[in-house]
Amino acid sequence: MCSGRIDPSLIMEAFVNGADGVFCGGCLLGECRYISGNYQAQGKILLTQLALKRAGISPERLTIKFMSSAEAQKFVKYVSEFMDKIIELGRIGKAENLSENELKLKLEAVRNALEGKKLRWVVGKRTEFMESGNLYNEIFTAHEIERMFKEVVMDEVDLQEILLRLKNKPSSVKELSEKMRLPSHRILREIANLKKMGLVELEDVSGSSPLWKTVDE
Amino acid sequence: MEEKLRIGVFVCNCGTNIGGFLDVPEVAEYSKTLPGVVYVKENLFTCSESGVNEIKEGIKNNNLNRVVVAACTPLTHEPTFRAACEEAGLNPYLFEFVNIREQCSWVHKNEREEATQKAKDLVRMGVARASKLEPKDRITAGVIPSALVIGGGISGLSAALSLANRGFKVKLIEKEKKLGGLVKSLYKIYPENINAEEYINQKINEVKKNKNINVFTSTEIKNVGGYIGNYKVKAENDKGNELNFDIGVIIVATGAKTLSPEGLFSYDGKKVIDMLQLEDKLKNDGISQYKNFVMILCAGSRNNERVYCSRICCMSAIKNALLIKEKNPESKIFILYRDLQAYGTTNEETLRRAKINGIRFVNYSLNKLPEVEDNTVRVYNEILGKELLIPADLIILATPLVAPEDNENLSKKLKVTLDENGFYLEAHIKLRPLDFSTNGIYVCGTAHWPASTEESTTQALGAAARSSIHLEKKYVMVEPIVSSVYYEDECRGCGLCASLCPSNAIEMVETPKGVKAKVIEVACRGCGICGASCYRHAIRMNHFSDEQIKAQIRAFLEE
Amino acid sequence: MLDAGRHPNIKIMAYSEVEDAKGEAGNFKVKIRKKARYVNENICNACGECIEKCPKKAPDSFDMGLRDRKAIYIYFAQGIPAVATIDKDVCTFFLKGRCKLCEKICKKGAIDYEQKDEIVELDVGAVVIATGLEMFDPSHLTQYGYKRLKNIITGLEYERLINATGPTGGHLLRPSDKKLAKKVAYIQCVGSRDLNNCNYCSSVCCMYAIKDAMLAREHDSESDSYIFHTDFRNVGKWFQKYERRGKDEYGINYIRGRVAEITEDEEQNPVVWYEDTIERKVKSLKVDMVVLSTAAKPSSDAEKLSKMFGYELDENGFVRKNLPYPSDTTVPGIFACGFSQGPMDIPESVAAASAAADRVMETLAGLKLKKRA
Amino acid sequence: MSEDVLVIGGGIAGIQASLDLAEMGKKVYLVEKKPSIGGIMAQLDKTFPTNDCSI
Repeated sequence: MCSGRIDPSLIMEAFVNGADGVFCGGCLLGECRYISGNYQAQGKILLTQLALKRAGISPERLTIKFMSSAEAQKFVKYVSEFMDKIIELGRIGKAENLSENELKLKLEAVRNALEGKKLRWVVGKRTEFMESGNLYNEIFTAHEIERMFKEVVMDEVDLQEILLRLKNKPSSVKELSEKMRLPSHRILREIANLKKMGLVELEDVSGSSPLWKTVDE
Repeated sequence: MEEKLRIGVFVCNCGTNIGGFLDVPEVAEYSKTLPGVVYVKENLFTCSESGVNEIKEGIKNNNLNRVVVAACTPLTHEPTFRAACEEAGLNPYLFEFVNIREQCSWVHKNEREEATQKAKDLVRMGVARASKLEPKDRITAGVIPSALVIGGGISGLSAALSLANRGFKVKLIEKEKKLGGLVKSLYKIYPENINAEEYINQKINEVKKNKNINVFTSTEIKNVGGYIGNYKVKAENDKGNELNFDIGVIIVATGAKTLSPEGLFSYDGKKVIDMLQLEDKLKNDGISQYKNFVMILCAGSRNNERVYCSRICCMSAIKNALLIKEKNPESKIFILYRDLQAYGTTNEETLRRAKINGIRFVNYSLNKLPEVEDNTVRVYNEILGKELLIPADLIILATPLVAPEDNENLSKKLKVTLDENGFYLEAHIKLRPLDFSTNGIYVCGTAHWPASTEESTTQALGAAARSSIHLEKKYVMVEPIVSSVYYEDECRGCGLCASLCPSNAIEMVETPKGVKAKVIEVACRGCGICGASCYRHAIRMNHFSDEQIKAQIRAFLEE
Repeated sequence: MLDAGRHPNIKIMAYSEVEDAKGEAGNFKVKIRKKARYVNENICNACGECIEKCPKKAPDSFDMGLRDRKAIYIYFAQGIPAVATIDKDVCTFFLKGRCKLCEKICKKGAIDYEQKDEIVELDVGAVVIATGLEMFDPSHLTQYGYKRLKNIITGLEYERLINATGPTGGHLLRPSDKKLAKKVAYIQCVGSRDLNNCNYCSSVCCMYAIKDAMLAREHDSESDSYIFHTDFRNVGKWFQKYERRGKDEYGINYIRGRVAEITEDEEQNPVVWYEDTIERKVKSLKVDMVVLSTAAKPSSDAEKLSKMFGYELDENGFVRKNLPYPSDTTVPGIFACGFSQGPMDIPESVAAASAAADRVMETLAGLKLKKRA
Repeated sequence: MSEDVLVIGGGIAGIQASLDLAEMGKKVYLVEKKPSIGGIMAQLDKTFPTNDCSI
């Protein structure tokens, strides 16, 4: 088993079950027995960090460090530093100013996003892209590709959070915008997407704002 | 129908290695409270014959259907305990190993209470994973009785000959026009001072005459497909012809080259030359016009850029110094060294002979490198504590052996790993020096690390033995710790898994339901990259499935 | 080790010695003396109860005599086979004809005082010599004070001290007062590269001294180590990196220079007198303990075996390695590997062992072909 | 003629030679003078250059 085995859903299993931090270790970059497994791991950690950050959870709660089996002292140093960081951050949720329910919802949203087909596909393609070089160099710069990648992650996390919230309680764009501290045009865009996918529908119009709810299975 | 869990936990004291630093009885007592655990036993050494017997008896007497051993690292004793389970009639993959030594008692020697708590956590996690384990069968496949040897230097020639003499077919591939490798450019081979050219030519002739060996020179490997026992190798020669081989095992004997001396110690190829040029001069009687020789050892090695010691340069310098003295007793030879690596018996003897023969040794340090000036070398002698000016007609730089750039390319085709210096990385630096972690591929000679002719030969014969185990057995057996396209209906045949697989173990096949991924189980090394990357979760990792790992994670976070 | 114990094709004959040999490649007749353990190997399950009760003690050779074992003992806990052995030269019953306590205690009835040495005759086609090494005894090198001064030990003794299953439970307690040795000096080339003793480089001592010093630091973060060396010979894969780590991460002091003498102060602290080659001055260093990196020699059986089988040894008593087949001895059908061929480290020994196995296979295959022809 | 092999010495070299030969199908007698196999390596705490204790 290689660090390339680390599936974001395993990381989220830990956070959802109450972990305050997750430390991943891998072999030195370039010295992987499976050639690129640790690069894959790095990509997946980055993805997970982006998603956590989008959900308002400190991405510093997750880290990946690389060392060889002969570098015990490096390992100790990395783990100690990470422990210090987590202690400094405090318990998950508290430091992020999230109530227990809000934290649970956010983590669920991140987990759903990361387990979903879209992000898994994107992260797989991203590594392929990074490994085989920039095939699209003439159209996109590497920087632009990274930015698109980030955008997709952010969108997906928002989308999953909206879905979870609407499942709990039909809400208006305004309500969602306040709860999620996001501009209403972004929410509106995601709702439109969700509607296209047939995942949400209009429940009612209260006053001037329409209320949205999830489509029952 | 789910069978009721009957888990047995064995906690090892490892003498005092574990028991001395944490409370083993308490861990054992705690294990009894864990879900599914019906039997707990504490051992002095679980790995001892008596400890192993206790596992077997525990399984039989208590109808255990899972076994957890909390002891040391799986690297040392997992096979032992699995075998114990098997001998007692329990599928060996229903065994779970918990490391409470390397990862607990040894690293928390001054924290007895915390270490005990951690051991309990680890056991709880192990038990949780054990609950989810499934019985598995080992995977077997046939082996094509032929070997591919890559590289036609002394290592490749020796390995090929040995295998061929035992009746196995060998394909020997050399990218240069001629066989012989580095030895061909030498004058004499130490310590016996064998004529290098005669020696290597004799080997080459033996190889050419051997009916079991096919030699392909000016040929390069283009692609390596397949897996242990059944490799499909494509090669191409300089005429552009494509060659295809079906191969059972592969030996990598691609050798090394010497570091180019360009830019070191005023190298000019005339007055300042490298060791290979000296070998050439010795071969062609080209040293009689010189009187004052200075050899500079560690030229370009054991510095910050190239930390390693190339092992053979000291001895080849001393050997050549003695040969110069033999040809020209009037010559004056200075060897500037940092540490003289005359390890072992004959090397030390040769060094002594060199000193008796008047060869002078001057110790210098990395901080004060010798300086080459017109007809002299300026060096600070560390032992005398003063600077010396040594007259020099010919200055010889002993540059290290370095890995050829080609390694990068070939290693990717073979799906094996290089170390930080570009040499091939073996499976275990002490116990498996000739194996790769990929089963079926072996390494020998200077492809692995600088080595003398004799050392390379030993390694080559060793690699021949290691590889021929599969050829003799005619089949391979691998651990069922592999991936499987478990939810085949989910697979859309996108091919992402196949492109990410470092072992070439996934092929895309046409099925009635469309293109699907298929795992070649004997080739899979169980890294898990495919499973973690499949966007439709179609792939499941046998023996370290999501369910198993998640159970462990949840058990850890239980309060 | 356990793999060998479990392999269906390997028969382990421990506590046994080769008594006589004749024949030629393909057809050697070898007599093996299986020494009496006075314990039935097939019954004993190494429970250790007899050992606990045995009243007689003797120095434990596995632990380099640093502690005592009993007259009935298990050589080392993970050993194969895992059975007890009675040391006849110490056992009260064998010396005085009474005691038999172990027999009374053993519930399995494994004790057998009547057991005799057994001669087993083997027909084999090839022989592999892997007799390994023995450590050089530095007692007669009086300048180092071994045995004369208390806190001077050898490298192999150190291994047992730092080992968690060893006599001190892995604590580096010096012999004189069982106090933790914090400042330790390692002296290289003791007996090696020495015309009057081992006239060669033992090849593994530089690296094991670094390792020893690293372990000391891992056990005790305040430990201080000094390695006195001449040529620092670390030529294997990753060895230079290891040497650098020793210095940079573990703070080991590498000092170039031969040690002239070791004396002792009134608290039995060894004082190392050496020439500092940088300052070219004779200096002294007071330490808590000294570890002598002693030479490794061929096994004491090497000569006996070579005479029995008729192959030649080199002037140092090793089986000489020669091209084109470094594993071959001067007698066809007899091969050698490991330290019996001269100093080598673990990976070299493993590679040499595989090479010897290869030569056995090639030779037997050749003989079979010839026979068929 | 016999195809069995006698290995004299049960240290790391003897063990490795025995294992390779046994895996290649030969019957091996591994003779060791001490009460159990393991040799010097069994006496070592850890071994360079990776400081593990792998016997």
